[in-house]
Amino acid sequence: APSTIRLGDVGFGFGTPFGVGLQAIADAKGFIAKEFEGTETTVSWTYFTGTGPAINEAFANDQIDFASYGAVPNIVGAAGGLDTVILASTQGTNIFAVARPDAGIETLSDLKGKRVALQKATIIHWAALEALKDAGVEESDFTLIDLKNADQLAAITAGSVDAVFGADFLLPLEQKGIAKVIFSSARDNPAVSGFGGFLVSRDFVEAYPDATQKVVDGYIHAAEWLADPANRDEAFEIWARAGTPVELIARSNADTDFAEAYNPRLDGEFERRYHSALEFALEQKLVRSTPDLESWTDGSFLNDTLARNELDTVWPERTPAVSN
Amino acid sequence: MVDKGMTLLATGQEATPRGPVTTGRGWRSLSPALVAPLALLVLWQAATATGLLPEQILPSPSRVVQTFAELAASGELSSAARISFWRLAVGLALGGSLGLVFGLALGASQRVEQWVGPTFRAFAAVPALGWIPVLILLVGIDEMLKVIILTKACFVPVAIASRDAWRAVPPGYEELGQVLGLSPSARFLRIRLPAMVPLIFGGLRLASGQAFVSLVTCEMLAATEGIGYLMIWGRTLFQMDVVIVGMIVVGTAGIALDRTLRLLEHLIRKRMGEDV
Amino acid sequence: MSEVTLKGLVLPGVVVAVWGAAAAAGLLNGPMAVTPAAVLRVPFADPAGVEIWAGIGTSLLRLVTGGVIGGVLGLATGLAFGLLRPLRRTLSPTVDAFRQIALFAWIPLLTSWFGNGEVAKIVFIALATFFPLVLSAEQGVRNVAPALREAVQVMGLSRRRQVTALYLPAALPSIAVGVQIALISSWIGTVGAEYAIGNGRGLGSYIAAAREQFRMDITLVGVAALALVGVALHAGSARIIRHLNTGV
Amino acid sequence: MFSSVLSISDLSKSFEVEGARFVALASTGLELGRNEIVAVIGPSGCGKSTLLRCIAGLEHPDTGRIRIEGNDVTRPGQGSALVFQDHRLLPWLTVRANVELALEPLRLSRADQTRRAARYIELVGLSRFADSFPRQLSGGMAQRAALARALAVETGLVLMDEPFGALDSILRSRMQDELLKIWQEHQVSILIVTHDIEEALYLADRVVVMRPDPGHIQETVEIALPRPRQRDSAAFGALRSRLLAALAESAPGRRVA
Amino acid sequence: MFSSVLSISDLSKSFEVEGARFVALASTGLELGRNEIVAVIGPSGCGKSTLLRCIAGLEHPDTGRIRIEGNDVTRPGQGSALVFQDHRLLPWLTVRANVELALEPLRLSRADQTRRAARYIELVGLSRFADSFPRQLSGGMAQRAALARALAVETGLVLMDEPFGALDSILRSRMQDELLKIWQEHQVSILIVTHDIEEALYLADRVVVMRPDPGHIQETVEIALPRPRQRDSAAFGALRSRLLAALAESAPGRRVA
Ligand SMILES: Nc1ncnc2c1ncn2[C@@H]1O[C@H](COP(=O)(O)OP(=O)(O)OP(=O)(O)O)[C@@H](O)[C@H]1O
Ligand SMILES: Nc1ncnc2c1ncn2[C@@H]1O[C@H](COP(=O)(O)OP(=O)(O)OP(=O)(O)O)[C@@H](O)[C@H]1O
Ligand SMILES: [Mg+2]
Ligand SMILES: [Mg+2]
Ligand SMILES: O=S(=O)([O-])[O-]
Repeated sequence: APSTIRLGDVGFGFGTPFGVGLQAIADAKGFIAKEFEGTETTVSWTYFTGTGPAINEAFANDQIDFASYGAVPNIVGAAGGLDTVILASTQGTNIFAVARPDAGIETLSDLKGKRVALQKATIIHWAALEALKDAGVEESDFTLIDLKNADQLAAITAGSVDAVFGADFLLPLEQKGIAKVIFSSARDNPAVSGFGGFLVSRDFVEAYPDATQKVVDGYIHAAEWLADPANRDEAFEIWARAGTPVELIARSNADTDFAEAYNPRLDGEFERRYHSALEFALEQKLVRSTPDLESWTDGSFLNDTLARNELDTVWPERTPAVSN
Repeated sequence: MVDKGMTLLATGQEATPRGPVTTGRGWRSLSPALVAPLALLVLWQAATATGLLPEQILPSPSRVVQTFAELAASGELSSAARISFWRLAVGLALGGSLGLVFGLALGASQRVEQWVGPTFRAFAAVPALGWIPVLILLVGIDEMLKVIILTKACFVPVAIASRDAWRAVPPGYEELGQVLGLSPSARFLRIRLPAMVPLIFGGLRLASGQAFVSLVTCEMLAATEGIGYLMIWGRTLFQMDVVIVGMIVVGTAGIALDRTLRLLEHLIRKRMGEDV
Repeated sequence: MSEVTLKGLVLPGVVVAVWGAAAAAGLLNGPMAVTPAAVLRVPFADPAGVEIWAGIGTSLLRLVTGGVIGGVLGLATGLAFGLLRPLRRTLSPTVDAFRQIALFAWIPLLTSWFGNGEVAKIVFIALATFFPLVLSAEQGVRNVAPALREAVQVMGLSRRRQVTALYLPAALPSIAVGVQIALISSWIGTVGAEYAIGNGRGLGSYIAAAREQFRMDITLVGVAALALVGVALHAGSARIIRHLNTGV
Repeated sequence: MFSSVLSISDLSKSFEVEGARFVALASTGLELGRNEIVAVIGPSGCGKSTLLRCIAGLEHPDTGRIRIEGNDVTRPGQGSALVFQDHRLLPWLTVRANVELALEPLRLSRADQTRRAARYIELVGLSRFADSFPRQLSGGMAQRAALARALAVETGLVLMDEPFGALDSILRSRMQDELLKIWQEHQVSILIVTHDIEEALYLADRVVVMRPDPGHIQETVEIALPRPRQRDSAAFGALRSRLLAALAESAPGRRVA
Repeated sequence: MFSSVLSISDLSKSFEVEGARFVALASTGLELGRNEIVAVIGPSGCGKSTLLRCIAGLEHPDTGRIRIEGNDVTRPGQGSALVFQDHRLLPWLTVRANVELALEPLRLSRADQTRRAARYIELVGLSRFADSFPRQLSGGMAQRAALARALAVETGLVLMDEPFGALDSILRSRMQDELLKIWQEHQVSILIVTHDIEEALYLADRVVVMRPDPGHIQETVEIALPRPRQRDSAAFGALRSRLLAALAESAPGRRVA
């Protein structure tokens, strides 16, 4: 078995960054560490700011073994030659759109002819285009401006853009009266919530199948814990360590059912979404070719965990929607 | 720079042994300089061809060439370069002229130096990296942001060089102008300004170097177009070939601008009759 | 020249006063509506703001590590270029071409090669230090007055003694100026690396996080710290240079 | 009216050196007649250059009065031309342009200016080098160009501060002859500072010997030798010894260097 | 055995100037006897410095042979010491350290080295300034320190290229006397380049007159005057005229400057 298992996730915050997803729960509650109790193996976490590209680079440099991140960046990584395996589905990123209060924007369809900022090549990019398409706004109807999170805040404050698509980091804008929320995926269109995968490097999974199984076990236990509504407040406390106030986190997740949102299954719904993202990546010229989803995914570890722990009922298998 | 000039003068007495002439020797003086780049290229090709380094870490030279051609053909490269160079030109023109005027004022007037000097030095001490977070809130992410950042980047070295240039004009020249009974404007235009040319060009060249650093910094950190953005986009898409194309463009442009300024200085000084 | 008299403090004082008055009068809104007093409190009272001390400490530590690595390599390379003509003729143009690549343009390549951890940052800082020192050391040696070269030649000094008695001391002022430039360059490199690469502590990460969390007050404190440390490094090195030059 | 071109009375000048006042020149008086050559000699630091700079208007005297052709000197560029020890030609201008620059304040017509410059350049024998830049000239040629520049403004009073100090002995004596030739052909008065006794003897109608601490005029020696003067004549030798003695007297104790 | 310290035969040296070869020195021969002082004079550019630099090993001659004490000179630092016109002391070393640096190749014991340096520093009258840095010295003192540095290696042959050219006349004659004193007290042969005829006459046993285009030796004049020499003696004056004539003859046509 390896001496350390290195996990990576997206992070925020002053000093040492901290995560805001399922891994933060697994980390804080020790779900994965528990699996390796009594062995020589230790577990370590790195929370990357800079998100997708940073995690791809960490995989490329063999600095992490496991990571969960958005589908778009992990497709970009796989297309770029990273040899990874998807072990479980991750979701839960609530996507928001905010607009300047004085811009006369009430709904997504008002964004026609406007300047809209988001960070390209992320799952938000995918979600925004999907949501807009559903609202009848085509890509050619507005000006898309590629900005990183912090710059989005500044840009809308200074009036350089009219609206921003992003995650819960946008919510303080509403609090400060700089922008108002015009869209929330959890509330308005759950189909376009952010999603991604829990991935492992192929080298690792081939060398240590047992350790991989244990990591998946711990990871699923974390999801199970989070699915229990009684743990919601504690989860918010854990996520608040990244610097966002608890109230904001609560508000951001107000419409989210964690059991549904953190469904780890590699089922039909997973496939539908990934296919959509793969198509998107190709269309947007983010990749030169797309990885084959089937050989990229390995559901055996997850299924084994679910079966052994009789967890099939917590997350029902979702059937694929009609592909469009 | 002044010091160097003085050492040269001081040793001018002796028949100075002339060093090897670096120009005008044709291919013979060039060839050793080509050894290193060629060796690097061979190593690079070998490392990628043998699979020692995977494509996502270091793409092969041929891949880079191909990407270069693709980006050039699609117009992405030229539109990115155009916007970057435009920003650079505006920054150099604005920052350079403001810096010149301000630097001369600093050099000429003790009072300006006392009242404004310390603030100027504090202002100069904050790099582009520090200005971006503050400025972006004030002026947004549009062109204005880049213009201000680049103007500042060029302003500072030119101002410092102009100030030093003013002070470095030999007092003897000023005396000469007085003894000849020249008017103040003639003393400035005919004596001081020409005497300051080398140092001011030194400042301009520093400014162009600074401008490139700031350009890339702000295009990487807060922009949606330009060469710096193209490189960050390459990083995002995990395509190192795009990044390397960007580095090549930035490096080549940097060298080219530096050479152009040198040439310009050379021409001006030659026109003025100096042996350069 | 660099001494600050009372007159020099008037202008910054006026700026702060106007800002404070405007904030107090409610003329500013949005994230800019922070008072000077609030900003002053951040590094001491704000739970996120106090992270700045650890941030500065970490940054300085990185600066030293990367600076020493890049500095030693840069000096050695520059001196070798200055002293050994064949080496200079083969390698110096290439190094010079690499020097022309604007510093931050290295970041994407470095993160891809060395990941997002400490290594990439240290390499970046080392690069920021390396180039100015190569240049100054090479120039310093090459600009040694031919008159003095001849003087030590006619004494029949060994090559080694020529280097230690002539070339090194003669190049010292130029190297000192290079060190000063390198210090500033590596400080910007340090904060820049932290800012762009992100995770981990450091002043750059501190500013980046403050921006992500939309805290203008913390951002301002971070920027001010960035400037102050830069000024302090510059002033400190200028002092050392003055000391060196009066010794000659 | 006594035809005095330059008249100095009770001139003194001090500098502030590290807080203390240093008297460089004390109660100095001097008259220079029309078409006269006066040489000033004296040990280093006795105030020779200071005297010349006061006359040229480059220094403000503490006391005393300096009049050129009866007019008080208050600022530079009034009534005198100055030749510096280093030629101070502007390196980015040709010989011609350097001379023409000096003529600008006279506001001649373009044609007159060109003609005047050409005449003086020819006078010093540099016509062939009129379009050369200073760096293309030898030391002697550059010094002659500087002379042309000073003479061209035709002020009647030319001040020279060790003008040939940087030249080698052969060139130097040639330049001395050329200076005398020009002086004989043109109405011009010359006050020349030198540290070379022979030069003073060869050129001057009078030699002023200065002495330091504080700088003042110790004595004035009439040189009544006919021109051209013979450097190895007995009379020349006698005057040389006399001046050497005066200098040795005025040289400070056993001050090293 | 003929006691010749320096022996030069058929020396020539050319430089490449803008593509063409320029002959700076052609078939030059010279012998320097033990304890002899020979002065070299000649117009600027006649190859005086080139000659000295060849002897010092700083230039490689095209043809000819240079032997010091019978040994061929092939590179710098062999058998001779050179005093330049500018002192060329290393600015970051004290006077003492500068002198000691020159002694290093002799591999003396630490104590001997210190003693030797101190002796020569005293010889030139700089003991009080042994721990001063060059910038703290006047021009004359620095030049004396350079002299001490050259003499301390006790090579027997000292080459001097216009060593007092930068000093003023009073200091200059004082330095000439000191040089003669040291020369009388020590077994040393001196080859001195100067552009000052008086200096050559005052110091040398023989004066070599050089001529340019291409640089070569025109004539050698024995100076059989007893020492100390009187500058205003008739014999001195006659020799001066003789050398002046030789120089005038050797001065190039009407080449300006
Ligand atoms: N601007 C100044 N400030 C202070 N002291 C000065 C200044 N100008 C001259 N002095 C001093 O005044 C004295 C006379 O100087 P001056 O240059 O007139 O001497 P000099 O006779 O021309 O000497 P030299 O032969 O060396 O040129 C010197 O002691 C000099 O140090
Ligand atoms: N390194 C060199 N390259 C080209 N030409 C040279 C070089 N050194 C000397 N010369 C030329 O050789 C000639 C003789 O020079 P040298 O310095 O020996 O003259 P010199 O007699 O010492 O003159 P001066 O009295 O001016 O010092 C000159 O014309 C000079 O220009
Ligand atoms: Mg003087
Ligand atoms: Mg010479
Ligand atoms: O970069 S994402 O993980 O947000 O897609």
